Amino acid sequence: MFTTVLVANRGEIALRVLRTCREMGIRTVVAHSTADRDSPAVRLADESIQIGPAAPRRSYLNPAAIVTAALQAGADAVHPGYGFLSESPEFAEICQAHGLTLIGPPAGVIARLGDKARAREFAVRAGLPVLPGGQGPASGAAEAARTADAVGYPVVIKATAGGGGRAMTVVHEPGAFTRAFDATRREAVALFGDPRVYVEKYLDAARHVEVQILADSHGNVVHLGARDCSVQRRRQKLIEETPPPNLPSATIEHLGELTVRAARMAGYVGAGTFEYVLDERGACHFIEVNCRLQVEHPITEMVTGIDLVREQLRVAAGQPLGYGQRDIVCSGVSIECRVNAEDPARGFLPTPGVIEEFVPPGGPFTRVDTHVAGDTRITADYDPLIAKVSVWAPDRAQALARAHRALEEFTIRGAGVCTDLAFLREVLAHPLFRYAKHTTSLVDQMMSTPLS
Amino acid sequence: MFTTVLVANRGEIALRVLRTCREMGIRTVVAHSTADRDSPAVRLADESIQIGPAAPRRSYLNPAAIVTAALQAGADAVHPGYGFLSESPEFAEICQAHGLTLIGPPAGVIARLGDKARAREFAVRAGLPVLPGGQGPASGAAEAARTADAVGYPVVIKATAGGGGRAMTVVHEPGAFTRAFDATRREAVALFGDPRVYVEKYLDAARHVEVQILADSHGNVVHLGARDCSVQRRRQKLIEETPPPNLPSATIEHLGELTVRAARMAGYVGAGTFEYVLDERGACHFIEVNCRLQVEHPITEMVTGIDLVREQLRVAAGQPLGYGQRDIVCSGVSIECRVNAEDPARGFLPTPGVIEEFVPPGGPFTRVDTHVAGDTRITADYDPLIAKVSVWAPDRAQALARAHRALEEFTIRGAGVCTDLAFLREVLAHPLFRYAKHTTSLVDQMMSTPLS
Amino acid sequence: MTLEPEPAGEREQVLDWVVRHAARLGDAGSAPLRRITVSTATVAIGVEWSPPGPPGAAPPPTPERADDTAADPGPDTTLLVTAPMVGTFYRAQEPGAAPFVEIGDLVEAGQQVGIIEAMKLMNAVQADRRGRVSRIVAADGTPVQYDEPLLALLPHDGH
Amino acid sequence: MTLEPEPAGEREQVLDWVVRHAARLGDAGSAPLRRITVSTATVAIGVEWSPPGPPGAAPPPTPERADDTAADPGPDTTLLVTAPMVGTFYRAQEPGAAPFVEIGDLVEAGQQVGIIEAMKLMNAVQADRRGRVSRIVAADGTPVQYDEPLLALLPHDGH
Repeated sequence: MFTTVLVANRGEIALRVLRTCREMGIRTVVAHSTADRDSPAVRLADESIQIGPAAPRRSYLNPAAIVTAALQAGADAVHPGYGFLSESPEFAEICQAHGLTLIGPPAGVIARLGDKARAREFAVRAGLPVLPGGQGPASGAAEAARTADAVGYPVVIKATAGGGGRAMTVVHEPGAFTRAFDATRREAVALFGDPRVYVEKYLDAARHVEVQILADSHGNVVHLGARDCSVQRRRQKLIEETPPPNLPSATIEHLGELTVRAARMAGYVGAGTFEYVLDERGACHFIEVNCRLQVEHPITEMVTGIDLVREQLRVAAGQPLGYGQRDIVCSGVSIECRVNAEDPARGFLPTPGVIEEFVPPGGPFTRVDTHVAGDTRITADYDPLIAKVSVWAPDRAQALARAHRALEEFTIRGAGVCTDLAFLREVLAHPLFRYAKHTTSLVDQMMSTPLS
Repeated sequence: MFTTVLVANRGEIALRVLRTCREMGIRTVVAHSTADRDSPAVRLADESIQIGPAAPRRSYLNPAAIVTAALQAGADAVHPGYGFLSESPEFAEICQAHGLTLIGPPAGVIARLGDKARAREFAVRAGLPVLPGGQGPASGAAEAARTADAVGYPVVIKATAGGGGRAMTVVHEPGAFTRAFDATRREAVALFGDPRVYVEKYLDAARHVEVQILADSHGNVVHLGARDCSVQRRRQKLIEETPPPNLPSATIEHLGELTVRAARMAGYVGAGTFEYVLDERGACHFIEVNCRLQVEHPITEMVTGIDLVREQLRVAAGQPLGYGQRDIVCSGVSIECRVNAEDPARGFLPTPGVIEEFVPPGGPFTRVDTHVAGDTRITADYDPLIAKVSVWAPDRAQALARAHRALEEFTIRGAGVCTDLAFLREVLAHPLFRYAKHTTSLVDQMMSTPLS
Repeated sequence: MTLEPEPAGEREQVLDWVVRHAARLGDAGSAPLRRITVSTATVAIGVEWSPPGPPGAAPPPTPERADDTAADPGPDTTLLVTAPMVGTFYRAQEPGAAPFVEIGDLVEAGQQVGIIEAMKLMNAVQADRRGRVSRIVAADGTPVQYDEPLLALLPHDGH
Repeated sequence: MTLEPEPAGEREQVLDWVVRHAARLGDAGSAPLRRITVSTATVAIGVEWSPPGPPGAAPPPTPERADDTAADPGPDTTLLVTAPMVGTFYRAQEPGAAPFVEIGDLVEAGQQVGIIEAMKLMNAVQADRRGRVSRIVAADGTPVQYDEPLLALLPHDGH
């Protein structure tokens, strides 16, 4: 096992990784920007190294700074968390070149699966169902438009290097195609330095379902069930749930088996997520792979009892998985709500500021992952995530009631700081959500109906 | 189900009960003293009623005030929590006489099992193993001394109306018996208004193990495994663990079955705990019954997934238990640490004061039950419990590491306030505890060895 | 101010403290002072200001009627008779009977001014000290909590 | 003071602010002021006082040597050259070579005063403005974090 792990992230996920390292007796070094100098992860770490200013480009997205810090601290491994450099094949290669183990899949796997067009080609070979679309990146607007015509509108134009819902444009009719194509290419260059885009059928009313896998370097791959992540705002998840409601367990099991087979074929090692959309008839289509820990991993931990970060560290250290597929029993229902510093009434605009009063919920089957305490500054430099509230219960009705109760007792107060707490409760109470008839369009539907 | 439940308690347990009521859609009224006017339970309740001054005798121990408040608020049930009036058969009768359901066993059952001498007689009839001792209360010092001689020293003299480790005297040799007998009688009169005492064999190096049961009014009784509560200071529990470590699962299962049979024979309804001591050879002896929810119930919830307060409410409302014995699967290991405002270096003397900074631990499989936030006053009027930190893990080693990590990240700061956080970590790290060779004398052993 | 028995000396000290500091405390809040709670022995002091907006059922800082002409010691010294227990407040011995006290009445220390009924037991509420009734705060037959104000008195130490 | 480019006007304003307020801030803490951090754009201001007890490796508020006789603008204006990145600080171009600067040297804005090595890349550290070296804070060959003080300069605006 590793002696020292450098945590190359911030916020709740830095704390999350640090906690498991602590429990495993691994020394932790937290690399942080000037803005996070006084964060709880820095306070709790065995050592901390300031790697740059608040701007991520010069700190959490700066491979040289992170690797230098890791070498300075004598770390033998780096945990990238989620976001930032967690899915950068270049960063994985740099770590390897400097004798550092990056906790995640091998660089080659990230490169292959992180490129959306290549991942789609791989999925076809691996026998995963995909949405109709072009074969690889479009060579030009005309060819892409022909693909769009062939699959039928609406379509989505996506950057092959994209992620996080950015550089993605939905086109509803042929007349708008060329302009959207050019705009997406420009955005792809600006955001990812890579102009390649591809075209795929777009599902208006879809459910977003993902399968969590764990794989070791000895060829063992298991899945830990599926999560429904259909409640999204601006293509970013707000509420996640496992198991996906209203989905036959045979469907989940089948999707799990398909995913395990594909992951094995890809030579996957570590924790990973295969994302799918389900159309109105319940048919699944592969979308992409996330080669890292997900924000929403706690709900999988709650139904399986498995510490995913622990398994990540174990397999990165070359140990075999601690669980075979038969050892993994998913019991009950778990729901995560993302509490963000943002204003739902103003298009979920982030509302940075200082949180003065902060009393998280507690009690039975309620887990809070947060880096916030009283007097914490939420800056505009980073994601506005304040806390993840995850609950577990034997069935969905109790889990919904518990989530509602937990959100209700959460006190967050600070000048200028808005949160989505009230909005999350509205989602939990929404009939479409209650009856599990919701799709990724739920939030838009709610926002287009004025609050009474 | 009930419409409105009055919570006749304070601190973390008031919040605990309120949370489940909320989740079940039951209106909550919190009865509180002037000292608890600004507590979170009062803030979160649908209604609150101030029932008296800080002194428990005139508030939480005042049946008239509580029943009047319940009637004023239109409550149909009263949840007594633990301590205070939770095991008072008189209070149970008063509630019944005023048309209020007391969430707990029937008054007659409390009367029969709450009296220690009568409970011992019952246990003998129910086939539970008991320690050698007198038949019922001692008629006088001479008879009691003969009992002591017969069972062999050391012996313990206990008030039949006793509880919480008070009015209990351990006698190591015959010369000290008469004086101890008289002192215990005086203490029993002073504390419980009842001079009756009885004599029982005392085990110096014993483990304290208890079985959690649930029973409904339809004759169904189940057990939810056992808890080890051997880590005690001044006969009060500090750390609890389930399942009891180093105890064969067949022993636990056998004890569970014996307990279920006895509870059924007693006509038990509700949640209850049968307490046992285990001698060095692993033989079990019945000690007493707690006719209420225990402080340490969260660890049973964590290994079974069952919300004990929910089941309490269901069976009190006349519904059948939601679980049969076969539905109850205990998985993994759970440990609770009681974080108290007290100074271990000064005999665990309570240290009241104002808590200024309070950052509870979070993260995977970590539950915190607390009524404290920043700027909470811990008064000398009540128990010094600040928070219960409960963790779960697949095995004991991981659970210990997790508990240690959670305690380590707990920040509690306030002028004059000491906590037992560091001492709890010392217990977790103690070799006797690590190897599960500890008995109820562990804390004394640790205190008699000066800290290095 | 409750009917909790306290050493007289301590009580006097605390009252003195409240009188001396009330005005200063009043200035500290944006709204008028609503309540000062002082518990002795444990020394818990609570100061509560009125919520902004129209005043509710809270006792006013000044008496509504100025018919107490004899040695009015000023509004700051208004004393409240509070509920010694949770229950139902009655102003009279039985339905239809005359109330124990009315506004303007002079009451002696220890004189009964009302009843709190709790679990069918009628508990006498007594004035803590001599004074003239300046306001009836709790209505007849209403449920009251522990320590809730029932009547306001203006202290009256003359003859 | 970092090498992060900033509009010159804003930087001047901020420096001016720090000079004017440093003394007052120093009085506010029970221990001597240790560090004032000012970030612009987001306007994050951090003020840090020394921990009580013997001073550690923190830069002293006054220069150790008073050999800078020309137009000393006072101790409050000491400027720090800080690490522009995490890495290893070297004072000379190569092992055995003369250091880029020594105490007492006058350096010009933009003049190289050291090297930060990160991942085998040698990055020049330059003085942000003209000044006389009053203290070497970071030792040769030591690992430094981002924004850690390397040298102290006394501003020198004369000829």
